[in-house]
Amino acid sequence: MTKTPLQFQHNGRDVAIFVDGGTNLLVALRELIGDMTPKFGCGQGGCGTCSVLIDGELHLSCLTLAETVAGRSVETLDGIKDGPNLHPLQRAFADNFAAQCGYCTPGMLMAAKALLDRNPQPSRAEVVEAISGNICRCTGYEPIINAVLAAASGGRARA
Amino acid sequence: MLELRKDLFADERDDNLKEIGKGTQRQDMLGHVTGTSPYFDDHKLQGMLHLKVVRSAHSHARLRRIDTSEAERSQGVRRVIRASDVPHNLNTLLSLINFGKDDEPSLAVDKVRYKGEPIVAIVADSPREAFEAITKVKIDYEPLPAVFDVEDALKPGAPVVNEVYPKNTFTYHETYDRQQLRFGDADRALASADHVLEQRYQMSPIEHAPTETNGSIAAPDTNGRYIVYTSTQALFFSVDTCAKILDVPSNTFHFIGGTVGGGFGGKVDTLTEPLCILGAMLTGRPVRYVFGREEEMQYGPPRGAERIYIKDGVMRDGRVVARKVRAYFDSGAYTRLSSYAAVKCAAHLPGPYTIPNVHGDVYCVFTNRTPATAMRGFGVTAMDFAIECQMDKLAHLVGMDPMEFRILNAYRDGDMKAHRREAKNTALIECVQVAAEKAKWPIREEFKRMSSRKDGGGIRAAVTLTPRETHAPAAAPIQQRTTYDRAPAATREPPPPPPSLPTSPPPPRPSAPSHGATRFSSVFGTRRR
Amino acid sequence: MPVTVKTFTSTNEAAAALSSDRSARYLGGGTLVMRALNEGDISISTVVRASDQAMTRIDASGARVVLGAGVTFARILAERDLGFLHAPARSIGGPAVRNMGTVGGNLFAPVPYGDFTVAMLALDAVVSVQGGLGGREIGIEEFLQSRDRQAGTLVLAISFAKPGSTEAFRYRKIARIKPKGGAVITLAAHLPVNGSRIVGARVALGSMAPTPIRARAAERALEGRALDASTINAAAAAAVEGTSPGDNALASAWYRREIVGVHLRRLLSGQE
Amino acid sequence: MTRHRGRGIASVNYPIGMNLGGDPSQALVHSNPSGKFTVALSSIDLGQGMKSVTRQICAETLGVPVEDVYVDTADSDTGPHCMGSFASRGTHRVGNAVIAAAREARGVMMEAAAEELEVNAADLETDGRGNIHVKGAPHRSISTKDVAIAAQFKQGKTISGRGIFLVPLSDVDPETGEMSPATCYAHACLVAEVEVDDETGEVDMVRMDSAYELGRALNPRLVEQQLVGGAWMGVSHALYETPEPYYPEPVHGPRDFVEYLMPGPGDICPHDIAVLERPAPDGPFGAKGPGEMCANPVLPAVANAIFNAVGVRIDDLPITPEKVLRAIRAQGGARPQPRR
Repeated sequence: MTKTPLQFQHNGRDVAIFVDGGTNLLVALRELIGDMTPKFGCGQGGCGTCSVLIDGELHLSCLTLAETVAGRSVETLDGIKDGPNLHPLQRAFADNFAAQCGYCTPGMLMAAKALLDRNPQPSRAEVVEAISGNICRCTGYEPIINAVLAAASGGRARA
Repeated sequence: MLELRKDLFADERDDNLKEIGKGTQRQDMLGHVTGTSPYFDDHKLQGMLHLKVVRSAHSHARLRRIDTSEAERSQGVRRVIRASDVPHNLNTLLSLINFGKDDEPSLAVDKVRYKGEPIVAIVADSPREAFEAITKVKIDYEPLPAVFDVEDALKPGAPVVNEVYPKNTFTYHETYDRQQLRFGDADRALASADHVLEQRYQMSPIEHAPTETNGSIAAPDTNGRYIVYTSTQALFFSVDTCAKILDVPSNTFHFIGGTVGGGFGGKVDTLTEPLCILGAMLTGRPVRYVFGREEEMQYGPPRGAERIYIKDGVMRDGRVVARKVRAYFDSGAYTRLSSYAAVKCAAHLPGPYTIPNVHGDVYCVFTNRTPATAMRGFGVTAMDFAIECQMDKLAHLVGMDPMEFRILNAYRDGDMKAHRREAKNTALIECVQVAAEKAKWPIREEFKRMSSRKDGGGIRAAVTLTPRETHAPAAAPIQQRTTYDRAPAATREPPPPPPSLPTSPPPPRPSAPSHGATRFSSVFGTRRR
Repeated sequence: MPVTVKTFTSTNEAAAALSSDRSARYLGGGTLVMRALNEGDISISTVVRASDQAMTRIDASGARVVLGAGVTFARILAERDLGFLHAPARSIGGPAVRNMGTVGGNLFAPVPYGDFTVAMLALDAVVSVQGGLGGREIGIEEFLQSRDRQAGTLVLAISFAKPGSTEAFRYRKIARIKPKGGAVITLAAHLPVNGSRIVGARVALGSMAPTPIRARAAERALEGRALDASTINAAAAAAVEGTSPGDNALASAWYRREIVGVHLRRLLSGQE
Repeated sequence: MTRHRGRGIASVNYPIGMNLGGDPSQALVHSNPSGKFTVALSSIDLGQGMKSVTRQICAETLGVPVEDVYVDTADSDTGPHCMGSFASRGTHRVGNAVIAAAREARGVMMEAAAEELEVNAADLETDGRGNIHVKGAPHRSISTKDVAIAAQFKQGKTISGRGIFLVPLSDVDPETGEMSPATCYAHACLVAEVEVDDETGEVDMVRMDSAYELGRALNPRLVEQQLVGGAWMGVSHALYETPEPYYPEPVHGPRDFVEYLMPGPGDICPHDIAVLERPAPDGPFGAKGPGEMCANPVLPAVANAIFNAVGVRIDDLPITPEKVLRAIRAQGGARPQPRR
């Protein structure tokens, strides 16, 4: 089976792998690089659990053909901590009890980060819009919205 | 926003505690926000193979011929698993507590009973190669008439969904086609009630829709054992189910789970583990079997639909004097857990109210749809919907405020419940009072003063005289055997016939179980001697 | 058979590769093709890509707007000159899908997807395609009617005249889930006004037929009239005419027929 | 006027634990040589907080800080049997098993401390901060760490405990249904306010007010998670969800999260909750279990609110816009009921 060489930046580090034709980025990250933070939820683009940032933009890794990220930068939840310190969003999610089963949390955090990176002081409606592609079956969304708003207003100052 | 009403029931509580009652951070929160909580699928194993199943294209059909020869030669295929490869290809989940007969194969034999039923499993090097092989499995179906409505399924001449239960109903106490509840004389009370209201309610099926789909990874471990990473909601339930189906001792397996991406009841059925382990046994390689989202939505078991008829008698002063309920659980093609939920539902009647005459018949019915299973509020959610809509209508009928109507009829400490146990530790009245306060819903002073701890018991503690029913429920015929139907695993004595029944021939005495599954209890539903 | 990925710099080559191979599909944003692959659609064994910059070009400076087929919804939202298209662009997916999904792919998205195309239909867009035999331009209506046969052609761009005023173009997606949900129905109306009268009215509906369609009877009710209450009511009453909605998981055909007029009335009268 | 508001209520109770009992759970608790405790379970955390609540229960029972306890679950080689995480049995059954195991471990710990302090174990108490001291004489104290070291290396004792909790299986009378289904019940009452569009049948949630009686809120933040998320699921069941939109006809089943409807972050409404605590005599510290019953009152409360708003009764779930619209048409228009 022919494999295609692929190089890109994964959380700031250069990585080189060989992928089968048609491999999606989620599989490449999880099975070839070993970054288990993006999760498989549907493979259809409907749940957002596999969300990552590609060149700073929110993308669904399950719908991204792996070889299209050649030479680009891919950021996952594994890369958002500052050394041993939690990202303000991670701390806000914890403080607001914004996770139950935790499975949607990586995708939610990446969607929230994509928002705050561009819009550090979002309104509630903007937060709702930003996480609207991400399904959570446990929390009823309210604590997640509150966590993102808390990170926006106070998290940065505390960080 | 959450407010703790420490002022209520304070005299029953010791609040002098150090850790209990604190809003301590979750032990798993750090793992969740860093994405390091280990779900079953987060285990990367060398040389992992992928398992996919061929699912039935029909809701009900005879399987004339299954040709897997082309699939076996398909690129990347390591193994095609057929029904005959499954050591004990017939099970019912609650056989672990000796409840019900084995009625469901891991892979269909002779017949499929719902659309999407697994028929053949493919183990291949990649998901793509498994998908390709699936299209090469040739199945010759002979479609059969299907039944989808619970009441149609009970009509004479309805297609038999599952030959283990030829009347399309689960068999209770080895005799009855339903679980009964009889408390007082509902018919007599209805005849003398000021108003009678009969209504029909329908609960839809519900998909659990956890963000993590069902799945497992099984791999040969050292010393002849198998390690299994699983999304199960019930670890030993799954261990023992696999031990039974694969006919090996339960300590063959090392199950690891406990961190699950949502369940809500949809991960109790051990859907993937048996075939996944069998794949690992037959190939000697790690095997991963994960549901896709469409599979999860359509062929993962839903909360079953329920149809409920309620007939109530109410007096002008607002007292509900009789409640008669007939409920049908749509179990789909196999029993799974619906049979048990029907008993729980019967126990729940007539809701949290003291009603002196209650009559319940709860049926677990088989239809040609995806087997149903447990879900959050199992056996109760739909009945609560029906009862509480009914309570609203009754309050409207007698011109009472719906809050006051509920307080008036609420059960209190010392009251006799319809399943003939005394009510204790009740708090419905206080919940209604506090909700009214929060919502600024005006209720009269006398209703604000009522209490779950006052005015219960006494005459309300009596078991109302319950007439014997003259008609005897028809005895279930001796179960039919089909070719794949091995001896049932249950070990139970035939129960003595209920006193009001004519003697019917006892069912054949089953043989002892051959598998290593744990027995949690030896007897259910029969009187202990 | 694993999937083969073929990337071309020229659209000609990409189009040739597409038209010569029945198992080839063009990969735009990935929301359709990658999903199909993930779900085990083995009819696709070749994925074709084109890196030609023209595919992602936006020309919105003049009276006629040209959007390369590979333009994403996020880029439309970032374009001030395309303010009239922000509502349809925002109605697609969540932010991640908008960063990936393209206007070209949306032309092929089946019900309950494909909302942006409803807006394109109301704007009387023209679709530029490259087939095995060369390029051509097709009116969007014709394109949609023959969509099933277009799988082997490569869509290059879509173009349309900019509405005269922001008032002239209206769009609304009726979804059960907020802010992101599949369409029960989608409505778009282009109502150019000459003096006080509507000239050249176009009303497009999504989920009212297998592909987006025009509500011609409603258009007739609007044509040549002022947009007053009686005109709006007449258009609303005619909205359902000529439609053939289906049942799906989101709503029944009956429901769609019953509410299409209500929502058209609300859209035209500016009601929530 | 096409939009109408209405309020509806529902009150419910819910049985805690597997119906009829017969569903045991076990726990093992042991200390390492520095006085840190591990709870070994095979119970499952689906997000409901099993690991966290059993950790607090263990810490309270042992009399040590919660940081000194770690819950390890679920490994079939190390965790003892548990029936599983379903039927609102986790807190009640597993919680009681953990109490039993922690009590046994605490007994050994106190004996070991007594030996070190040369007093009677009955005269000792824990301060919850990692120390054991003589009642009334806080200066005569030893840390749990020193106790664990002494027990392990000097006294040869294992500070550990085993626990099981089992509600014996109840019979069911086939004729009357006489049975003991559960040992305790949680309670709730919920008021839902909705807005109904009488031209489209669409229903929007306006707000919810509720009271839940749960025996004991072992961790109010975890309780809040269950009640807020559970009420959301209740709304979802009431208005949106079905994998069989044309039940009993098995057609047009949803295939993805666009076709399977659940309320999004833009569909949620304020929810004001009161928690009442009437301890269950056999609950761990009186606790029952909020996990399942939290959704149940929402469904009928929403249906009843719709009646209050427009005068139609929808007895068939989910209450889709289509069903509301058909019912409004059938009665010749909306008939708002007296405002409550």
